[in-house]
Amino acid sequence: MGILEVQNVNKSFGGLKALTNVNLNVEEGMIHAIIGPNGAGKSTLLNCFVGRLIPDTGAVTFDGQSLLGKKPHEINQTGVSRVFQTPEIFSDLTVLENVMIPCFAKRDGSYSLNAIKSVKNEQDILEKAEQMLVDVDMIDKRGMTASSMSRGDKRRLEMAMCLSQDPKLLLLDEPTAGMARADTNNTIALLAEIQEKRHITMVVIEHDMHVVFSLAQKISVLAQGTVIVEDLPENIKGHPKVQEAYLGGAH
Amino acid sequence: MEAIVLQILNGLDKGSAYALIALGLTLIFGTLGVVNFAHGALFMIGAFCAVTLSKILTLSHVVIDATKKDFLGNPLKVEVPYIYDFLGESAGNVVIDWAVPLSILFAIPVMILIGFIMERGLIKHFYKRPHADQILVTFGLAIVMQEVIKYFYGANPIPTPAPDVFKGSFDFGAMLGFEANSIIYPYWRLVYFSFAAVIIGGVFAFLQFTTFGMVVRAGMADRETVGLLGINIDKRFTIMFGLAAAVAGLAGVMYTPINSPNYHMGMDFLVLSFVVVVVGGMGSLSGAVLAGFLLGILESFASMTVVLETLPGINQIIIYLVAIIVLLTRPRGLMGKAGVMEE
Amino acid sequence: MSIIKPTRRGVLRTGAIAGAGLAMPTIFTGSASAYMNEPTGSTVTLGFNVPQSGPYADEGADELRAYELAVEHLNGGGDGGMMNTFSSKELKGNGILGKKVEYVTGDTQTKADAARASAKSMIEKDGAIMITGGSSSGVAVAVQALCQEAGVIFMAGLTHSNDTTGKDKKANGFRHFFNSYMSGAALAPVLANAYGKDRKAYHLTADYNWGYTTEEAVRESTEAMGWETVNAVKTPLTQTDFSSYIAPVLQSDADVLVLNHYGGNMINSLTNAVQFGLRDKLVNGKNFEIIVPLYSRLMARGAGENVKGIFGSTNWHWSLQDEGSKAFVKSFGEKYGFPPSQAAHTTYCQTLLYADAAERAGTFNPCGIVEALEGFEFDGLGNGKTLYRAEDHQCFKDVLVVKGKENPTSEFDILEVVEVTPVAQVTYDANIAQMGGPDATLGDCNPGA
Amino acid sequence: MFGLRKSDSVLLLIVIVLTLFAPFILNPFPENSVMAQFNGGYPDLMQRLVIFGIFAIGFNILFGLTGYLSFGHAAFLGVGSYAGVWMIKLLTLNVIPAIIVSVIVAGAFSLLVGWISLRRSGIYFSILTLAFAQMSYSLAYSVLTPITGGETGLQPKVGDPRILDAALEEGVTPRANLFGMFMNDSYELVIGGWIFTFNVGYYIAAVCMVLAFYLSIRIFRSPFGLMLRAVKSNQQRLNYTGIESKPYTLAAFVISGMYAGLAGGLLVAMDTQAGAERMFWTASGEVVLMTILGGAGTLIGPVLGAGFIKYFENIVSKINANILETWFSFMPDGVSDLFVGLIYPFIGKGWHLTLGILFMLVVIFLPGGLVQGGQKLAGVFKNKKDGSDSASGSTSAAPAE
Repeated sequence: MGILEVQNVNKSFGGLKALTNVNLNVEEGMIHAIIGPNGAGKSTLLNCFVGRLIPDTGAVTFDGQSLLGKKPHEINQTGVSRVFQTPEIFSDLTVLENVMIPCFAKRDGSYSLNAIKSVKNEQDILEKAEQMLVDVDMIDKRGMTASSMSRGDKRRLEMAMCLSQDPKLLLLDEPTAGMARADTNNTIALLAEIQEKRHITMVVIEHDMHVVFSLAQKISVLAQGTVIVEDLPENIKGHPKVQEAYLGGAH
Repeated sequence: MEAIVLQILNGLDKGSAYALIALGLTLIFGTLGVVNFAHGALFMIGAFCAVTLSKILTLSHVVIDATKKDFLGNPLKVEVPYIYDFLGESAGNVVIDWAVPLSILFAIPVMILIGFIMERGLIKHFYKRPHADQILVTFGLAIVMQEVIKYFYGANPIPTPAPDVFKGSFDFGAMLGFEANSIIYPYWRLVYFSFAAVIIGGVFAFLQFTTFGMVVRAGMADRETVGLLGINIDKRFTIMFGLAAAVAGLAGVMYTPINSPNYHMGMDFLVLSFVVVVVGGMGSLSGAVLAGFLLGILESFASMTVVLETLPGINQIIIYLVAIIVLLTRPRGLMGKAGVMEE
Repeated sequence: MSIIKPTRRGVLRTGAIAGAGLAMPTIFTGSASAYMNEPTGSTVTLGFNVPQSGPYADEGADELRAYELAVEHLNGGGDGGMMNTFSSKELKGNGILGKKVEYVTGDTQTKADAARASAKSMIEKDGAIMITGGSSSGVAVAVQALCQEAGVIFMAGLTHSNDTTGKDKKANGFRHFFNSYMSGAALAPVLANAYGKDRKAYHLTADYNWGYTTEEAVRESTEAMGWETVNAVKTPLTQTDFSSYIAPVLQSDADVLVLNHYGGNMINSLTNAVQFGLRDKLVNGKNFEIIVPLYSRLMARGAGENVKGIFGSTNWHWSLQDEGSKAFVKSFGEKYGFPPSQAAHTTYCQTLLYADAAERAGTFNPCGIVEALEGFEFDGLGNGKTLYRAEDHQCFKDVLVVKGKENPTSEFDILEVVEVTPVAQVTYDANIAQMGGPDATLGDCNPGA
Repeated sequence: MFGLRKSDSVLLLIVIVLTLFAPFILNPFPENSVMAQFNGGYPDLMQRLVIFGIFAIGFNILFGLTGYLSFGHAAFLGVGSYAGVWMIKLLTLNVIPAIIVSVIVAGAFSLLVGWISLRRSGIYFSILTLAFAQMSYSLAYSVLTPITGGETGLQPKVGDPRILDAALEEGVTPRANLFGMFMNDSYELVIGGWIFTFNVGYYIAAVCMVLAFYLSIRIFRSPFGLMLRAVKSNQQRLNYTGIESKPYTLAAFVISGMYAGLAGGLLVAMDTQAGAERMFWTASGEVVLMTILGGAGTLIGPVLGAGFIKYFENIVSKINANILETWFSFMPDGVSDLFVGLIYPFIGKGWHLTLGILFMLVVIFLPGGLVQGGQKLAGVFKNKKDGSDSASGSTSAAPAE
């Protein structure tokens, strides 16, 4: 039994079939990569995990409970966090405030009318958020407005925000897209470190095979809306089906 | 049955005015991303183009008529329009009589010019500013335009009648086989409706069949990409603003015989046209036109005695009620696109 | 050097006296002066509260012209206008009670809130002893209540709703203008004469208080003449295009349309009705007719030629040939170059009436003024013999029935007087239901101190 | 102090001092001087300044923090006013029940409107709120006349029940009071040529405003306030962070609706009359303008904006040609006529024109509102070398959609 199980998920937009009978099994503590050519349905699949899209048929279970029909914030409260392709952060707020918000969400749940207390008196939240910033090496930027940072820092901040919730499952949508090689390597190191220290299950969508093969412990290959192979990294490289999918061999 | 046909006719007419203003608002919003609260004022300025032209045509010199007395008992000063001197009295009268239709020719360059000046001088600095700032600055501009008109023309409505040939009304009742007089419709309103239809058709054709229009439509869909293609979209957008101003202005010119124009007529229309735009769906031209006619017709139906007897006061709120229902059932209005103006 | 003077506005403000201290609030309220804003210097301040922005701005501007003229005359300037024809001869052109008349102005915006704010500012800041003006009944009723509370006199401007001196009448408030009831009573016989007693009327009524009272008044008096009311439809105040209300009129059996609209509503509904060709139609074998119960010449201009031949009523018209009217038109026309409107006339009269009452009472004390005005009979102000009735502070005078002129000679020559309905015919009992019944009372005069 | 950080305490103290000494500050000119026209220190205007300050502070909690632009907030003020007058008519002339009930009724109404309107965002939300407000206005003006008084508004009458009060003496006009202190009672302090008016009603309203301001600081600095700012910044991220934004926005909506109700209740306490015009869309627009003009999202901005607009409406509109002539009477005739002619279009009946021009100038040159103007000024005085810094600091330009 994996922590995230996807069974026979179908999703179509109008006449277009985006996902066909997708099955996926993510085991706890693993870094599971989903790869595939453009338009294979990777993002659609990820969106089905977080409640942004609802599959037409099929089941998505996380940690024993179904995620179908749950709203994004409810799914997050079960322990699923997501990093976006373009960093989704609170750009008008400071770096510290960005990290405090998930800490509040973790502590207070999805809603709490905390209208009279002052933020600066919330010692536990402040400590936790600052510790998180230390962990990702951003503590010196705590007072900066998030929008004024570099793209790499925004990504790092977004990751810090997700991690500060102690998620059970971290979804990463092309975490290194558009990054320079050095930044990419930093990110790989960061993710590896997180996995080592916190044992968080991760699902990574990635184009960069260097990243995939440096991190993934298991790989699913998606092509034309369906999983064609799910296997260990070493078995994926030479797999004929994968080559066919990527190189567009004759059907 | 007659009553329903009648109210549809009335609704089409009211809808024409809504649709024309909403069309211009949507053009500006769709292309420039600017919420233009001064659009109602442009409609009003258009109406005052007609007033101005008829004032110009009736510019007069004074002839003293000693046989009559004015209210103080002094000899009556009779004003004789200069145009009589140029064209003679009868031809002069014909020209004065046709002042409103003639104003179309006068209004088009004036409105386009005003549109250009507004866009280049003010609006273009607000493309990147939040919508709230756009609303505030265009609202300020609308107040200024209104007050300038009020300063020169006063607050009272100014009668600007249609040419004599269009006086009176057409008997649809007899034509459609109902009782005579059961469905009558003023000629000028028929003119207004047809005029609106032509303008709307013209704008759509312009956007659909010209290269200019294609680029603008592409710009409405995705401004950045079009910018990347190396096309100078800004210049086209200036022209679009001028066009939208002209559409609003023409709507105003032709509206003057229906209701005498006054300086605040633009504000009266502004809020309703915003409701129309939003009900139609932000950024959708066809949505704006559709919603304009729809709300016009519904407003007419709500004023029927039968309806009022069952739901007193429904005529006061029908447009807003429909807006609420539409927005709750269709999140982005009738024909709106996702993601527009939702941030 | 200072003194804390715990009083309301307008009290003696003598120079600095030694000593300062904190005062307890309740001890000092009231009593330090005889009445609110008692003028202590050589001048007295009046507050002219008229619409300067919004749709009635032109009417407000005309009221303001009349006020300025009245002040000029009271202070001895100009030709004296109607002061010379006024039956009471107390006014000498030396101000009021020897004090020079000064004035402050405010903008009502034709909104009750804004009107009260500007009236309060005149009372509190400028020390106005009397507030006057306005161009709608909503504003008049709101400001009248304020003046009652504050303890100053309110001389209503243009307000035609029954409520001003009916349901919402106040001891400190006075109205010279006529009202809906009088319009109805004056119009009905003229209409019956012109159009016959067998008519079917269709009412379009502006959906607010004034509309209701006017519809009620016209209905009652025309039905008493034998007319039948086939339908009465309420139209929103904010309506600009009345086509959807006008068009169904012909489908009903009606042969008369009564437009209980004022100002912009009236212009638009009348224009629309004429556009639809209602007046060219024959219904029940009779010419279709339109009636506008309350005419305003200023606003009627906006309807252009559409007013021709349409009956209505008005408080006063510049073409009247009595001595008072002639004198007023002359001094107004010479100063401004055009004839005054009925709004200008009523506000001019109100200013003179107030000044005269103060002279006769020998004080500016509102209670003295009330006493002087109640039951006051006068003449020479353009409306013939007039009575300020004590029971409701409403002026009773002849009412003019007018008709849109067929061949106007100038842009001011829009209406012609067809009949002067004698006052007896428009007089009513103060307790009738239309006026709020016996429950409506004036209360006591409030001097504010 | 008061559980606030230092800069906020200073701001609060400044506001307290300003409101406390407003009778002095607003009356800087001696009574009979030429400039006395610009004195604003009379009870009605002072009351209005603080009451509309409350209204704008509340509006800013919604708009400034969450970015939801409501175009129908005047409806809550109006509903609060009607509720207040009814309390004065039915219960007692004491203003306390009126004010409390105003807040509650406006809160309940805003809960209903907010619950429906907040299903949409952006301009769709704005139009929904506008639609509710316009419906309230139209109905109050016409069909609901028995409840609202329609055109003539709702006022206390001699014959009202007032079940908690002893009967008034015959003919006495009912006046609102607070335990026997009437709202329009004042003391006048005469110092030389100056007259300063201390008004009971003003100080009641001022106390309410200071409390409202204090509460708004607390809300701004609370975790709740942080969440509201997060809603404005990135609602999607907030949802993916496990937080449901609707309860937050709804709470903010209701809080700001209650502020509007408080303002409405105070308005009728000061002046016992409620008319439908205060719910018209222009009234809703006015509070939007106040907030943006002062500086949306800043603490003090809305108060400044409210003061600016109300002062203008009441002072500039009262200047007439007569007064202008006295100002310039010291000049030779021709010159004074020229000046009068030049200024005349902008004062008195032209005050709207002046207001419109000022709106445009402020938005064009001070995108962050008056607060930004103040910061710029302070920047010039404080440190000339980093003067450019403050200009870009307080605003973020959201790209046009």
